[in-house]
Amino acid sequence: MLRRATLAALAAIGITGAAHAQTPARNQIVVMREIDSDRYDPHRSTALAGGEVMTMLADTLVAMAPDMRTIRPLLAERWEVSPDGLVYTFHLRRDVTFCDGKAFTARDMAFSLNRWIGRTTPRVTSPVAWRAGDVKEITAVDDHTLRYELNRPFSELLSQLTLFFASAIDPATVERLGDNFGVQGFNGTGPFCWGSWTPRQEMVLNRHQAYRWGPDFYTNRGPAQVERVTWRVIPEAASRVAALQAGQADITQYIPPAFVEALSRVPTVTRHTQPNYFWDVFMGFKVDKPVVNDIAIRRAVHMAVDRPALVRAVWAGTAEPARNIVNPNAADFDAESDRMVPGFDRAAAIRTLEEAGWRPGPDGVRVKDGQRATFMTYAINTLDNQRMGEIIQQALRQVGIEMRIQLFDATVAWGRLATQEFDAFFLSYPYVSATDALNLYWHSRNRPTPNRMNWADPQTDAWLEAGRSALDPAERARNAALIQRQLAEQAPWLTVARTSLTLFSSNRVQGVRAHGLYGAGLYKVLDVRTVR
Amino acid sequence: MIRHGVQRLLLALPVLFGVLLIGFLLMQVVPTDPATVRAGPQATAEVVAAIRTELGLDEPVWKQFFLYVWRLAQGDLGVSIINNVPVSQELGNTIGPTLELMFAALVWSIPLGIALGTVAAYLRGSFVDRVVMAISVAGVSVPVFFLGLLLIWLVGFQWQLLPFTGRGGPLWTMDGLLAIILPAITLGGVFVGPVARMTRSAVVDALQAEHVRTARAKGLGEGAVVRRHALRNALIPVVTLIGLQIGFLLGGAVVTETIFSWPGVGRLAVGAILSADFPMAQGTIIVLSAGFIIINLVVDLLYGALDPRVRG
Amino acid sequence: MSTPLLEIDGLRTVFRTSSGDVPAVDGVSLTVRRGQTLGVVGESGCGKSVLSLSIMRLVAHPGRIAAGRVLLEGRDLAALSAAQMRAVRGRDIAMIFQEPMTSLNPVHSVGFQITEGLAAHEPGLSRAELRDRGIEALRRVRIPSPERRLEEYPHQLSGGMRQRVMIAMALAGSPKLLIADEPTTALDVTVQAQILDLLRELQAQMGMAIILITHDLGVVAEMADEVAVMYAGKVVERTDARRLFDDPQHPYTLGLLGSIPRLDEERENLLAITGSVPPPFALPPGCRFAPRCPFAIPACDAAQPPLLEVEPGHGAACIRAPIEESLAA
Amino acid sequence: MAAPVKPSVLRMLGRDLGGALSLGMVVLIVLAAILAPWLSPRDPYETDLLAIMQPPSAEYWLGTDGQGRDILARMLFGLRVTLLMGLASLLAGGVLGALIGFCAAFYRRADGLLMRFMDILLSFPAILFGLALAAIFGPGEVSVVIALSIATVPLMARIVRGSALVVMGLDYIEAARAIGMSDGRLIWRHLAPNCLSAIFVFSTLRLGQVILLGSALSFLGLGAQPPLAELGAMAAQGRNFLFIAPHISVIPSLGIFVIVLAFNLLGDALRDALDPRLRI
Repeated sequence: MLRRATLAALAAIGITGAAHAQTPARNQIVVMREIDSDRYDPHRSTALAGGEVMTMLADTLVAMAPDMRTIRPLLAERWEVSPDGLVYTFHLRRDVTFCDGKAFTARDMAFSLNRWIGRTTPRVTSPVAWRAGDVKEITAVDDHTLRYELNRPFSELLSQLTLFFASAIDPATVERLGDNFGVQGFNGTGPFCWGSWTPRQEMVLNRHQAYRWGPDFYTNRGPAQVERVTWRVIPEAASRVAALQAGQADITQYIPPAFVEALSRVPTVTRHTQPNYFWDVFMGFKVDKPVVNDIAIRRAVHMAVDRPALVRAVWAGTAEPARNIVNPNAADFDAESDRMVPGFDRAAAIRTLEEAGWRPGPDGVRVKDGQRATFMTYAINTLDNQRMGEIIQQALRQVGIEMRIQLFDATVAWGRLATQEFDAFFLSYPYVSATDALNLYWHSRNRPTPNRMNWADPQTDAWLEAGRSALDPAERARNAALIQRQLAEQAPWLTVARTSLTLFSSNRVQGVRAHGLYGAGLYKVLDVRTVR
Repeated sequence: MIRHGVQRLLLALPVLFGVLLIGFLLMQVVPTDPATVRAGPQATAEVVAAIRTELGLDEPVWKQFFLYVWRLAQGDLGVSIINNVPVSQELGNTIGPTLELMFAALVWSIPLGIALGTVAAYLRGSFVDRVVMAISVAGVSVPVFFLGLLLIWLVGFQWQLLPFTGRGGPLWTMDGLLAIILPAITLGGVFVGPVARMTRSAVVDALQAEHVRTARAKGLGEGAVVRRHALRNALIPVVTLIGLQIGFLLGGAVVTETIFSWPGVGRLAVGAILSADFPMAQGTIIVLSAGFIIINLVVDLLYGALDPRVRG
Repeated sequence: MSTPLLEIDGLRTVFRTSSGDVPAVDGVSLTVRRGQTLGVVGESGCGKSVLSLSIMRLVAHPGRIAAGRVLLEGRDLAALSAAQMRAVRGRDIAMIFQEPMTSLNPVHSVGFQITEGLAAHEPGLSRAELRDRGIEALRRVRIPSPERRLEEYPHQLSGGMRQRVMIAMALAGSPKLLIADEPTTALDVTVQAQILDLLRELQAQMGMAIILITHDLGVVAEMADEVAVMYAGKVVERTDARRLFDDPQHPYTLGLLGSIPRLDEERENLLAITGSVPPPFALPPGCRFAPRCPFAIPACDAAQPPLLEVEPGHGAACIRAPIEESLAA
Repeated sequence: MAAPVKPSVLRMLGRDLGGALSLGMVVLIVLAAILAPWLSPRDPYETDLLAIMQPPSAEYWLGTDGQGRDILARMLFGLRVTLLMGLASLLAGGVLGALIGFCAAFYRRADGLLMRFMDILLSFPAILFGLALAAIFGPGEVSVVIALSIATVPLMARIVRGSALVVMGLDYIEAARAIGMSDGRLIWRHLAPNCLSAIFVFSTLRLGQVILLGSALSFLGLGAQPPLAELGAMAAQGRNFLFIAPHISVIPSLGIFVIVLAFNLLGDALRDALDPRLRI
């Protein structure tokens, strides 16, 4: 009833159109998002909020096609891999320049990749250096040839090299700005150049006029059609929805699920979806902290939360409820482990707790050996996290577990999530395959971040290593399956939802295509142009 | 006049000092160590120590304070922990929009409030008076965000009349003007009530003054009597009270800026506090307080201009 | 001496209260002749100030004129429109008040306040002409260096100066009638005399009539040609100044006179007035002075005595008048 | 000297329509807050995932919020939190402010210093205290209460000092001192009762303002934290669904408006009844 009325209202508005001013200028687009990044340095920032801007500011050796499988040339026009899978030789384009006009060389690329893996001075340690594989050496053979040598084969290297962490940046600018690289300026080879940044408000990018080397899945390979892209932070979901409808902004992927269906029916707005998209929302437990170190508690949490109902309430049809850690559509997904993950069964949850010795306390919270069943959860302050948190909190209260929640502004949250102050946390993350996902979170080497679960299991590490360096895909899948089953049984995290990428654009712009690499909806925006 | 000004200025100094001190102490008791925050989660102890020295955090507190005031006097408010941008630069970017918003809110609400209050005072006890007083007590009681949300919902969303996210540009452009209307109505809306209330009671008092009777005995028209002899005198207390209410307006500005994504100091302050950017938070608080003091000073001077007894 | 300048006939001014209309001025009739001074005397609260405000039609809400006529050169002021009445104020009738500090607006300069009324009545005057008129007005009231004073503010002036400014302001429009409501009460004695001298002098110069409202019989003796004595909203005795002092006919007047210490005469039974003025909402049915009157007889409580001529040109509202005869009787 | 709050005040309030109405409203609000557990149709934290964002209906009188919680229940319990926060800050700030005000009026030598200090406090708008304290202690109800208490101190001090000074000028204080009455006793017996009506009127009006400020801080995310039912925080949460289900934020906002309005009207009526000359 309510929904129908809302739809009617939204549709009516759409028909009358957004007549009033404040439309962005011609050839300029405004992209809205919910949060800002703390900085824009590809090697010091892992947030989507950073990545979505950096994919425009910088390029990588290779590009990921929208099917999320095919690797296409970008800065490298071609490459060879040695038969043992250890040496990659990239032949770089000769016409590439940085935003400041300087020519781009293999030395710049080598510097950037070495900086990623912490082999430059001053040393920068990217939290995701492991994504580069077990690197022996990255060197520039000549101005246009790059040699990437591994100690062990890494089956996923090319996919990893499409991510913004592997971006090419200008060594001179890095040296000049020091700590302020990506804060006060940037110099890359991307289709757009750093204009100005007002943290938590606006990031302005200007067209890179010399850009001609866009990936071949774009009709226009450069320069970009629009002269300026303004990334505007609008924390209020409702304001983003309205601004899009009113034509005050052009594109956003941050539309709360509750609005997606209604907004899709507004004629002045176009919806773009990307089916090849793996971005999961989960709740992780620090397995070495009191209360949540008890497998009974963790399994009880799984059984207490009605994930399908929760996902329906929070994501309103734009996400699927999850069970296993890995999306069933992703490579190396293990169906058996999906069945092993405990599902919603409140009675079973209570039984599990009782059997483990957690007895109801005077205030309804269970107690075991003088320890109350209470734990602290940290998360970024977003609407979804707020709502999910409150629903889980209530669900746990009904089985006698107290969950406290502390939400942090995005700029602080990453710092707080790197500490050991909390017991559980909500995050969401993108991945390309099961091996990718498992490597990210479960290797003991990746503690304290991104392995915030403090999961340190030699067996897991061994399986991960084996899978990573396997040259045979079946061998890789077998190892991945073993880890998935282990985690299903141990329940160190609760996968809540599998989100989908939905991008909305106003009819003022055309040529929008949802991409979704590492969650970034827009990628290079080369084909986007304004029609008014 | 000049003496009065200098006197007020001298009186404002200890207040300003107090503001600085409180602002400084507030940040001293913050449980989070700025150096650790700035160094980032992966920093080694040496890096943290180096940053501590760089920030002067190893000095005794009193020395840190004077260091701080000294830097402040040179316009150096420190550097944001989040993005290393000088706080003064960020404040420079945001102070304009905030002043713009305050101006746009005051430019209609004060005249309207004064007009309503004067009419109510003149027609004291009448139906008009009751209506004005009802409006003003409602104005004093309404949460800023309620007014803002209603305007966004109805004017912005349902009727699609005006934009309500962000600043459209400088005020002299069409976009800038349109974008400021709803925020200015919101912020000004909660100010009309108090101004009308204060004006009414001041004008009621002034109307009873004997010089008003003198003015009437001179054969002046009612308009001139009310304007020159009641309102003109009532403005003296009204201006003072409006000055005192500016703090109230600042609070409203913080909420208004947040609701309308207005890129001002208030929104910067909330953002800085939520992201534990202490130098930025400190800077915004000092600037907002200093602004408050300056406004009060201006009001004091205006008081002098309005009241010849003070001038002499 | 055809028509008198001002003729008040049966003026009744009431105040609306929660217990009905209360009269402050109750059926007062008076005449003022051109160039002459009428003194109105009475204790505070007797309605003399309300009377003066009623003439100007400046009685504030909740008061209003309920009955009677105020004829200025035959024109009924009570029947004028608000705009017509404004034209009368300041030009035909001007007024000065008791408290020169509060009666001047502290936020406007002396010059502005003096010329403001002129500008209202003669819109054609230029700035320079207004200034000249202002200077002239100040000079008339003997204020030294008027050019400079014009720029000053009331708080910069002494009490006497302020009252001179008030007078200058009132006389700037050359009125035919000046109502002076206790013009010297707030001033100290030496200044009082100066102001009274000034008023007399100006009256002679400009030929205006004055209604002098005061509680001070000394001032009346010095200034007035005719005197009306008011008690509880009514005129109880009316005659010329000489006769009032020589031959008072109303017991209240006697009382007032008695309360002036006299050096030339020893009086055994000094007629001091006991009790206090009855509040306007609790007036006795008969003679309003009866409860305090040493000569009261039962008949006094029966009906209000009308103002009757005891002799030509001398009226008194007392059934026992003339007093000497009744005392003798 | 009897306390000036006598039954006659109630009678006077009763005679004034606005006063009677506002008194009735305040009584209803307070009763609703006290009786929340008994009045509430269901648990304010219970989420019904099958009934999210429901408009007001026979089952949910005020509808449900984004998590399927009953808004009526949350309003009733939120009223408690909102009122308690207001009362706590008024009490803490008021007591301290009154003490400072008495001291300033009584010990004239301390007056200048104390009042200058109060001026400095006044230079910090309340919302800035809220921001600063949220930075120090982290966002939460405690920060808000402390901030609003501090902001109330100088106001109360000024009011009390003003009323106390009037009494201090009277002869009998000198007389009482002369007969050797102790300072504390003098303040308690003579100064305090005379300031009571001013304190009473100020407190009523201030309670409205404090609630308004507190809800604004909660709305900004610096006060009460979700899922705690607090009206400002509820309005903030509902803001996200403003265009889909406006009642989620409009109802709590309206609630705050009504509460503050009731206290402001009552304060005005009290002032008119107790002392029309008070300028608060």
